[in-house]
Amino acid sequence: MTHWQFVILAYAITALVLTGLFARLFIAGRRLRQELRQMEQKRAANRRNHG
Amino acid sequence: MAEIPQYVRIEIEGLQAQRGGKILFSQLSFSLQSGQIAVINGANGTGKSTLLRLIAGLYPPLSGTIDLSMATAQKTAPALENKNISLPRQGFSHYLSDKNAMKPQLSVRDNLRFWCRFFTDKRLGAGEEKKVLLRALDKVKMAAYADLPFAALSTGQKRRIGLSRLLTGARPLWLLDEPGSGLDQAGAALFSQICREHLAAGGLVIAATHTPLGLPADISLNLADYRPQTPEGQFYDPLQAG
Amino acid sequence: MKNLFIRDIKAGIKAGGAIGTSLLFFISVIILSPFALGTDKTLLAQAGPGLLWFFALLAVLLGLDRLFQTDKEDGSLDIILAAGDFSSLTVMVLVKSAAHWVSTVLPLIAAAPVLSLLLNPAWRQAAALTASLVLGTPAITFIGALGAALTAALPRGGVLLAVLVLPLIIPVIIFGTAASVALAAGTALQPLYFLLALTLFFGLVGPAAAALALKFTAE
Amino acid sequence: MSLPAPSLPQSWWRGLSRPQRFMQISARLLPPLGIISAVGLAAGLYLAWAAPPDYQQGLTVKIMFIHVPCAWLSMLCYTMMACSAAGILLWKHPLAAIALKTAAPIGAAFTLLALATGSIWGRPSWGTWWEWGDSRLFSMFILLLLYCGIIALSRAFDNSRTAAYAAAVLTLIGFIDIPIIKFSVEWWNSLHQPASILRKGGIAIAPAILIPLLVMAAAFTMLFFVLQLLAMRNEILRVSLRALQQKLAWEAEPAAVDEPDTIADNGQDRETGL
Repeated sequence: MTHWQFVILAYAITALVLTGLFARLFIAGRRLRQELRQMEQKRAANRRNHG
Repeated sequence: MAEIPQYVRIEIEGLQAQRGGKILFSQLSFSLQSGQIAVINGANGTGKSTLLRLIAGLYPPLSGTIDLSMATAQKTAPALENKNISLPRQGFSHYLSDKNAMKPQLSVRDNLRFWCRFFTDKRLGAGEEKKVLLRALDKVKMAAYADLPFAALSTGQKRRIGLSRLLTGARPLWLLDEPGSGLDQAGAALFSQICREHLAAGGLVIAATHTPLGLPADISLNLADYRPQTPEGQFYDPLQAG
Repeated sequence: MKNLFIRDIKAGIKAGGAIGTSLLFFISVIILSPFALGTDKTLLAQAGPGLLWFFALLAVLLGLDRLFQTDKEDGSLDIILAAGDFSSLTVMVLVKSAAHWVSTVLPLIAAAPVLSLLLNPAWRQAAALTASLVLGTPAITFIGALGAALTAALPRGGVLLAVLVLPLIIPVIIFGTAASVALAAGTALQPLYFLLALTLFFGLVGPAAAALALKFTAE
Repeated sequence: MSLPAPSLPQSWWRGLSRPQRFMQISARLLPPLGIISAVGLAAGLYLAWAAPPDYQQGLTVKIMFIHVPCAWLSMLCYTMMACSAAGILLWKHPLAAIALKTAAPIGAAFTLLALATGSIWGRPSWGTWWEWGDSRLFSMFILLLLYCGIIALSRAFDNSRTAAYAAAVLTLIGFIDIPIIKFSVEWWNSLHQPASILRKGGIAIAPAILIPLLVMAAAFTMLFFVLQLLAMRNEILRVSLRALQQKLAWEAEPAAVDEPDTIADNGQDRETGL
């Protein structure tokens, strides 16, 4: 393995881990917000017909 | 039994508690004076044990205050003097939960001796200590079982030893969680007798129980009345606290 | 508090469980080690102190997760917590750790010289090792007591206890083995003083943090 | 588009304890922070690429530009966690509890990166992937174990209050113990290994190398705060979601709220089962 490949390997691992972490957090955020919105609508619906 | 300071008073103001994300009761206020007994009843899960554990000081309530004060023991009219000494909450109450707090492998005498030394600050002489233990066991009619290992006793007998622990050290406030559980008829009668003597000596009792205690309750509370009515109010949001 | 010490020791001895298992574990693991490492005398002699120290650590941690669990299950922990403020709780944890040390760790230390002779027939090594164990194992018990307090509220806290505590115990292992080697070789006793310092430091910090943990995680 | 300067209310600090306030402020902070860290990373990468190779180690010195920031961040993150642990124990601050719980995985990630890049960097001169001689790498590994302990502990309890307190106590004890671990490992290292070949600190920090290093460090720190804010927002959303589900459950069947008084059971009235 030449020096150049070590550098690439190191930067690749760092990029992979950091973007993976960021993506996981970003997607989780969107999914949670969506689920929250659904829950709110269901609750409003409940309130309407229980009314 | 060592004397209990006269004219002890406990004031509870606006107590609120939660458990597992659900507000159990709020705005709970009552005060209790020497010689009085308060009985807390309510369905399962309404927070009886939680209330007792709060008063015992195991963890802080969401809001509200619990004040203990002891008037100096002048022999004047029971009306309290204004010179109240507020007592530290630690070491002021006995807390009897449904568990009897005894080591199964050790003998009844060893267990009670441990608790006797734990509760009395100044060192009792061997003779004096033996007398206290004997009297405590005698009160629950378990003197004959002193040298048996605790594990060898039946549930009713274990509960009686659990109760006798309260007699090993003088603490004005007794917090009893289901004291009657596991006790038979004779046991329950014994227990009422012990409570009566404690109250007569100027102690206070707060008992959470399903079954009647055989004692006239000065204050009777049902925790269901203190539960917030609207589902909205019942909900405890951990993010808001603090 | 002295009577808490006596009570715990009596309960420990009567139960017989905790002490027996730790001691048996310690002996069996050491006797097994030649099977793993081969019977090359020089290797075993050289690895002796390290092995003994490491297995002593594991044996101590084995018995520690029951430190507060038994009291929690029979209800006496609630009463002790309710009756005590921060300083008396710290003393309580200190006393309980001492009771655990005497009832569980002392038998290990008693067995250590014999086992050390198995691995390395030099008396000097055995004596040095035992001395370092006597000085070092209290630190393990104190840190372990903190771990036990943190996991007392958990039903199966045992494994988590080891995971939490191992990183914190590494300095004790390093200076423990170094001290036993230094003692045997008669070189500078510097690691011995570090080991003593660790034991005293954690003797205070461990119980204080454990008292805090118990008080705050009381349900 | 001109971003309106976020006018923070005067009661900024007191207000912050309310999660909604935090959500608004973090919503305003995230875009600019994100942009700064992206620009910083790009600039850092370019500068790192343009930096001259080191005369002794050749190109692998470029790994330093990510190894050092990662190592620096794993320390910074732990220090921030120790502060939030103090916040939990002293002021019972709910946001501090969330901050501690979410920062642990991020800190662990950076420590893992520091370990990976450190071992890759040492590979050519050590000849092995893991050189016991280098005490810094070993201490970094212990820090990773500590992070995993905190992650495991903060997620082991079902009651969030006890989880926060237990994790806070462990974090503070870890914080006290890190210098002791570092010292004992260094001491042990000097016993077994003559000074390790790879004296990282020893490299003369030429300006051509220092500037990219500082830029990368700043960019990484910004990235850390972006990740931390995102993670905290997610945690708050998760808690609100769980709370909402509970509300829904109660509103759906109001009858179940006051369950009948069951005398049938043998009086064993215990508040369990929650």
